[in-house]
Amino acid sequence: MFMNRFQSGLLKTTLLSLCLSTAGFAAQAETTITAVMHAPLRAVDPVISTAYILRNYGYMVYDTLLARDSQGAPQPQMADWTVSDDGKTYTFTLRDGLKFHDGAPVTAEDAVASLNRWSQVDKTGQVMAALMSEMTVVDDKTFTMTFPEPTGIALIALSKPSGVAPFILPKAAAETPISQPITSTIGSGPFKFDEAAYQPGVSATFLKNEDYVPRTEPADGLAGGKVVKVDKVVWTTMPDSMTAVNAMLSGEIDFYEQIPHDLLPLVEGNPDFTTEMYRKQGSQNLVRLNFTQPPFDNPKIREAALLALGQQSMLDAQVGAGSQYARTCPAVFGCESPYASDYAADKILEPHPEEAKAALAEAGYDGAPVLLMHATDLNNLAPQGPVIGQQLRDAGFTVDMVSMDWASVVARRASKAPVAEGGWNVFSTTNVLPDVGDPIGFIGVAAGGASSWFGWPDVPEIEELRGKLASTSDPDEQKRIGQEIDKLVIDNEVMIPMGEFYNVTVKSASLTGQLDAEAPVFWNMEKSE
Amino acid sequence: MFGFVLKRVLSAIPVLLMVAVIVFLVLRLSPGDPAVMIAGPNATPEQLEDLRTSMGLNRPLLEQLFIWMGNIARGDFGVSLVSGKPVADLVMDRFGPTLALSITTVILAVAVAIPLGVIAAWQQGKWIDRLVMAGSVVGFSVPVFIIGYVLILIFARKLGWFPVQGYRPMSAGFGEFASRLVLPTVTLSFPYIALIARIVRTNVIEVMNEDYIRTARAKGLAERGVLMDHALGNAAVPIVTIVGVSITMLIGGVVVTESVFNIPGLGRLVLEAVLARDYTVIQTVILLFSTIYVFINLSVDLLYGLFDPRIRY
Amino acid sequence: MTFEPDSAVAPNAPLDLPEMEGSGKGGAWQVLRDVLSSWPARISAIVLLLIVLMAVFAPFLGTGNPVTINPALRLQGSSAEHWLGTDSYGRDVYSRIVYGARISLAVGAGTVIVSLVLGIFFGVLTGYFKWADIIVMRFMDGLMAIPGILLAIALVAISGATLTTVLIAIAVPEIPRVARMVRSVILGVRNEPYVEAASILGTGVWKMVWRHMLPNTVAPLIVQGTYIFASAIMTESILSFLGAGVPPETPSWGNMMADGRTFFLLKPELILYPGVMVSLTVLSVNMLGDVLRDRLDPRMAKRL
Amino acid sequence: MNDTPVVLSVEDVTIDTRPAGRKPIVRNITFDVREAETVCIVGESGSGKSVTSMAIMGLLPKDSLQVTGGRILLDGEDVLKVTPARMRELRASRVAMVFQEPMTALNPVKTVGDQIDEVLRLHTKLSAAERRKKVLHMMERVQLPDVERIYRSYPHQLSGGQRQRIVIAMALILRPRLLLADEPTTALDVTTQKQILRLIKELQEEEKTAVVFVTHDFGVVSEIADRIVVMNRGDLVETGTRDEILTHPKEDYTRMLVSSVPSLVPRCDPVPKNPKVMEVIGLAKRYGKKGFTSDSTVLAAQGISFTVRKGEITGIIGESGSGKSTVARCVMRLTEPSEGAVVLNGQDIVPMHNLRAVRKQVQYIFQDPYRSLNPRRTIGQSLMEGLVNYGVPEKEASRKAAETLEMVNLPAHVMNRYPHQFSGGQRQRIAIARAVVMEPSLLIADEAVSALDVTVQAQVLRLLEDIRTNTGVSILFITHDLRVAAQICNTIVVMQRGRIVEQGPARDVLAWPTHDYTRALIDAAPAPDWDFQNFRPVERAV
Repeated sequence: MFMNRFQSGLLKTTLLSLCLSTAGFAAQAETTITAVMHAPLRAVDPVISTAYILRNYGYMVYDTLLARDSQGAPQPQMADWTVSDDGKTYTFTLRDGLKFHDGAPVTAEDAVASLNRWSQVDKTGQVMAALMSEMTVVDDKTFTMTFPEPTGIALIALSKPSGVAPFILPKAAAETPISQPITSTIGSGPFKFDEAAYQPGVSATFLKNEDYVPRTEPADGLAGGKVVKVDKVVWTTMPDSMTAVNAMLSGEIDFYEQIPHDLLPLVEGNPDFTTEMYRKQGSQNLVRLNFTQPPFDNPKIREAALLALGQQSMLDAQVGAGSQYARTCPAVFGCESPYASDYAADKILEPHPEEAKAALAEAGYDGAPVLLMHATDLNNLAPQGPVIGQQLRDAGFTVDMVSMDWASVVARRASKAPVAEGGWNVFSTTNVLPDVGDPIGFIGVAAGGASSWFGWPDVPEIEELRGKLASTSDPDEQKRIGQEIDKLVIDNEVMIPMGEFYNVTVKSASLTGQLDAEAPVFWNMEKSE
Repeated sequence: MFGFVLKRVLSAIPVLLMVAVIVFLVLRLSPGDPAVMIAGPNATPEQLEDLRTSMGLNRPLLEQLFIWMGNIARGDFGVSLVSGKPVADLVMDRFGPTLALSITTVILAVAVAIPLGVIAAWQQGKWIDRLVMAGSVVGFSVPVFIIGYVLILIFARKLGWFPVQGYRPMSAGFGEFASRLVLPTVTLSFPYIALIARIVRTNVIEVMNEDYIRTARAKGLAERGVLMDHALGNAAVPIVTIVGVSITMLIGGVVVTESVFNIPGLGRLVLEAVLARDYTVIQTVILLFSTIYVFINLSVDLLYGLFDPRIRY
Repeated sequence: MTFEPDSAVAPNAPLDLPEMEGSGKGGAWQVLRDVLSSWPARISAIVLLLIVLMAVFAPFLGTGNPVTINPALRLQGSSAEHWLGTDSYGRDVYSRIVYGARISLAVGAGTVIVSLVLGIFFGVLTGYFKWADIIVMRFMDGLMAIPGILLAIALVAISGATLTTVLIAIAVPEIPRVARMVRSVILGVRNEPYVEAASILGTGVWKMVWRHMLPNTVAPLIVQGTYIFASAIMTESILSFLGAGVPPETPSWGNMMADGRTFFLLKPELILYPGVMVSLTVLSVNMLGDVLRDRLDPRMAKRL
Repeated sequence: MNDTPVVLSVEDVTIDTRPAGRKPIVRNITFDVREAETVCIVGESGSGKSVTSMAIMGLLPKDSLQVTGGRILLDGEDVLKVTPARMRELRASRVAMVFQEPMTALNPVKTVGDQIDEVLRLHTKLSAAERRKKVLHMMERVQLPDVERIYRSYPHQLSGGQRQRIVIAMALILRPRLLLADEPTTALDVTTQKQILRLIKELQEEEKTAVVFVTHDFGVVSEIADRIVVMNRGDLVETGTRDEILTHPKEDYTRMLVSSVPSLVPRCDPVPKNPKVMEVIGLAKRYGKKGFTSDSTVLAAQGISFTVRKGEITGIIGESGSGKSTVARCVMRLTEPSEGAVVLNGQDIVPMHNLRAVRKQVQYIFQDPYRSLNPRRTIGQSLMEGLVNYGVPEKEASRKAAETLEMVNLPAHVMNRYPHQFSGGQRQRIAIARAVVMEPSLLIADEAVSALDVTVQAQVLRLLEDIRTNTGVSILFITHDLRVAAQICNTIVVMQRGRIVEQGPARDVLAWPTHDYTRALIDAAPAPDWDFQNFRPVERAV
């Protein structure tokens, strides 16, 4: 029994190594991109997880019905659409030549099943499902979505680029309950997943899908033709960023998705490498207060926290002082989004310890310690705790900063209990800008009390406005509502924006053609010898 | 002999049972659960609850413990809570690199340390002895990862003799395999060379005071013969012991070395599993290490019999 | 072969008592003097003393607050204000090094105390009482079979990264080793004639353990204590490296190295300064331990 | 005066510690050894006799001892001046050595055949087959049985006597001119000792080997010596032929040394029919337990019955493995008896749970005075411990301890000292004081004088007798040495392989032994016919 396992393991290793060695020998004939991604791939369900590495995986293996171009406008990808004149019925038609990796054609049934599963998980999807009256398969290539009211949600949702994107799975896989991760890796995307070479947590290999028929339009953002120009993409992870940079410098890898900003001087100015920043892949820092526990159940004390915090220190600690890879931004939905607003900019951007102290005094803050959760094991989050802690302390808060790994933060933030019983007061995290820029999908602004994201703010006006926004299709009206939400979020301190920063991708100079998109995608990329 | 082995194997069962219980409790009492790690940062509470139920994490602790132990008794190590892959496969995938690294490290450490220790013992009090001893103290006073960084800097980056990182199995060609193992092996073996060399020295010196060494000298045997023929043979038991201890201690260094050199071994697997609260993986790997520990101790005991005819089982 | 100069001069006539240097109580002083008679030990003792003084008088050594961050001034070189520059949070490296001595010494000493106290307790229990031996030693065996560093990582993950947790996490794997050592000494000494003599004289259990058995563990425990001390400091740095160490804010040398590793190529001194401190401390303690071992118990190595 | 060639000539040799101590540890020793002659170097511990023999072999530890003066001529060649290589050549081929401890003198991880063979490998060019033949032949000459099997055996598989024969075979296989034997029989039982001595003598006569025999035991000396060299604390006291030294020692020290040697002549009469202090009835001790696979029990003692009366000194005599110590420990319940009764002052102590009352009545004196005192406690603390345990106030205990110390001829002010500041004899006195201060009715002395030099041994024996006379305590005296028993015991119990073979008044048992084993023991005792105290042969009472 044990022996069998062992042998199968050996066999697997042998197979893997054969693949790798052929890769080594056949370098001329075959082009391989070796990429160090920001996180290891350990699971293969791109729908139930909001982990960004799974989104990236999804773009390799799966395809989406619609996609956004570099301007953010929804474009057809797998499907084209028509809208009925009353604006209530959307008809989607799958284009020709779509095939899953196992050879089966992609049908409307697959699409509907996939969208159903997705809309159970994704916030935007949930809103869409709530507004929708029905989704019907018309024939193999066609399905319709019907809404009681005219709305633009269908196109926004189906082209959602990040968070959980609505990838199209085969029907069988799509019917898996969301409580159960799928293990199938059959998609219809431009790359095939090499199951044999997959080592969870270590490496994942994607082979060019020779049967993929790209759209004819040129690639633009996530839209347009997904033309694969290499034979193979290997994702690996390196637990130690020094190792990754060393490996980059000695030519062992081609692509480093997120180099720590502090290590940039090692590659900048070196003609063998290019560094690139993709604004759409930027992130927003946010601080979240727990509305259900003292002291932040008191609005005045929440305001003191808002006053205490400022953005520049945090960004300095994350990417280095005066770095071009970060900027302060008072907008809840990000400064690149259509909803960008500079409401209360000064209050948000700069720390105001004196005013915060005054607010605290006014609120009668008793000096009870505020429990700040500090995640230590993620590069982007590690600097946040100390900065927030110090700013709060400077403003007269008593801060009890508890350092833990991200898993513990995630577990503890779910607790609504008082601090003494395992609860919390403050935590911080980051979200990518595409997610942040979507008032419907952005979890940071949901304010439905107990049902909203950890911290559980309860501001009914915000929920009302978000509902209204979802059923609006007029861009100007959308913008107005969005800015209204921004104001309410800040006034109630639903979340506190802490600035935007941009990860930098380092590539070997032979690698060209990466698209400016919301996610790092590998089609259109070329590797010269 | 057979009876002895049987007895020792049987006596390992309660030890491993104890390990299983300790590890299980330590893990399950820790905050965080794999459901949140699977569902990602923005999952809803309901979704998490469903996931937990489907993974069996909502059952009473004791029930989970018994289910797990029952499965293990049947040879079923379960599936990884995060990747959904069978744990046995994951572990086997990662076993090769760790095994390779451990074996080369032990070989290098023993091959370097024993001559060093013997020379130091022979030249006791002379400069070479002092040098070896001082070196050995320095050997355990520098953290492994610093040694690793320095070696990478010199031998991979500046001289370009070896790759910076990674692992290739033997089947990818010996050169591929060996070139990537050199630096990690040297890094990891540092403290063990230091440790083993000093134990060899101490024991050889101690043996050199024994009456039978005097007898050997009285026969007219030269010092080199005394050292190699008589002293080393008698110091073998403690040397074997310390080599055994070194192997069982190796894992701490392995975790670090695998991180520094990006070797996809068990150390990294377990570290990642801890961060992701992938209970089944952590439990299995620790149980595996404990089994190896027990097995190594048993082998060491059996080796005693090989080196010392007085020990019979 | 050993020649006892003692026996060469020991007289047998009843009243011809040899004058021995030092009184019996001077035993400890004698050991200290012997140990300090060697140069490496002397230097090690001085280095350790300096580190201890540094820890004790940290606030008076021109240090600032070691946890105050100032991201605008990160990664500065040495200056009049920041003697050793600043780290990636703009904290003063010199102050962190100096305060770091407190943490490292606390980790070392704390681990030694915890593991020795519990180790002695279990060792005596299992060495003296057969019933306890069977139960407790099984538990100890189990604990020993778990790789210490993994246990430590898991323990830190349980209770969160605090100094106490880390200390316990480092100490727990040491307990079985100490317990085994104490147990073996107690078992060995049980049949010593003087222990039997005491039992014949009606000495009770605890008096017996305290007076006649435990003193025999002192020498090996001192030696083992130095090893535990040194390895605790090392383990702390490794745990920090693996992200399971004391809270990142805390100025510990391990943390500083773990933080500094990103800058290994750019600003190697960030890892070098704390690295040198750790190595110096561990080196000194190991060196003292070695000399002590040679002085107290040449056979110690066998029981390691 | 003698024309046989001189093999070894030690001339004015001085050996000093390195770095030099206050006084060299061997000073200006001179003596000769001729072909086929046996010279015994006699002295107490610390006399420098072993160091002298090591110097002859060139085996002094280089970093701690060195010869600072004189010459050591071996067949005219000064071994102090030869090169190390030449010295190695001489060893085993010209001068060989037999050591005291056969248990440790052989390498435990090599077969004994291989270890003898090594000598031939080093010094001859014989082929493997020739060497083997020669080794087997030599093994036969040292009267080993079943030589083929023993050739393949490891040292731990052989008895002490067999190992010593191996060492002798190793020493003599190259027919060296000189054999140095450093206390070669001290660790052996008397019967084995006798055989080994005879063997050395025989081989010596065949090969005309010169023998230097280092020993502390005048009994052995009187058996084998042609000439005797007496050493004391590094000085040569006197040399002379055996008869000169034994009958007319010139120096006081020699006189004292010789007269301290106990002889087999029993000195004590049975005590009158005093009340019984202790009666042992049918005592048995079984070691080990029955396991699943094998029955590994060993019967260490069985059917032991004897009586100790008030004021009586009862000796239990036997060789190693006879079970005599087991009996002593069972009587104290330091070891739990398996069967039988031990009636102490009318009470059977075997079934008792609380031993406190018993322990006060019986006290024990251990063999090794270096290990029976806690090195970390002062003499006073050790002496008072028992009293304080039994509720005597500190002051009172201290006073009693001081008194008892004076009783064993130690000044009361040594109470504050630690054991390491005393010599072996002094420590044994302290151990005796610690037992006596408890005012027991029975003292058990387990080989209490075996580790002591003869002169000290005599003093301690006298002390024990005095204590018996003054306090009326009974003593159970365990020893392997018939001669010591003869000095002090009223009654003797002889044990062999766990059983009593003979018991009775000392005079009767020693003079008219009825059991073969007792007779064998008496025969094997060195110099049974010499009355050392009186410097003359024993007058046999008929």
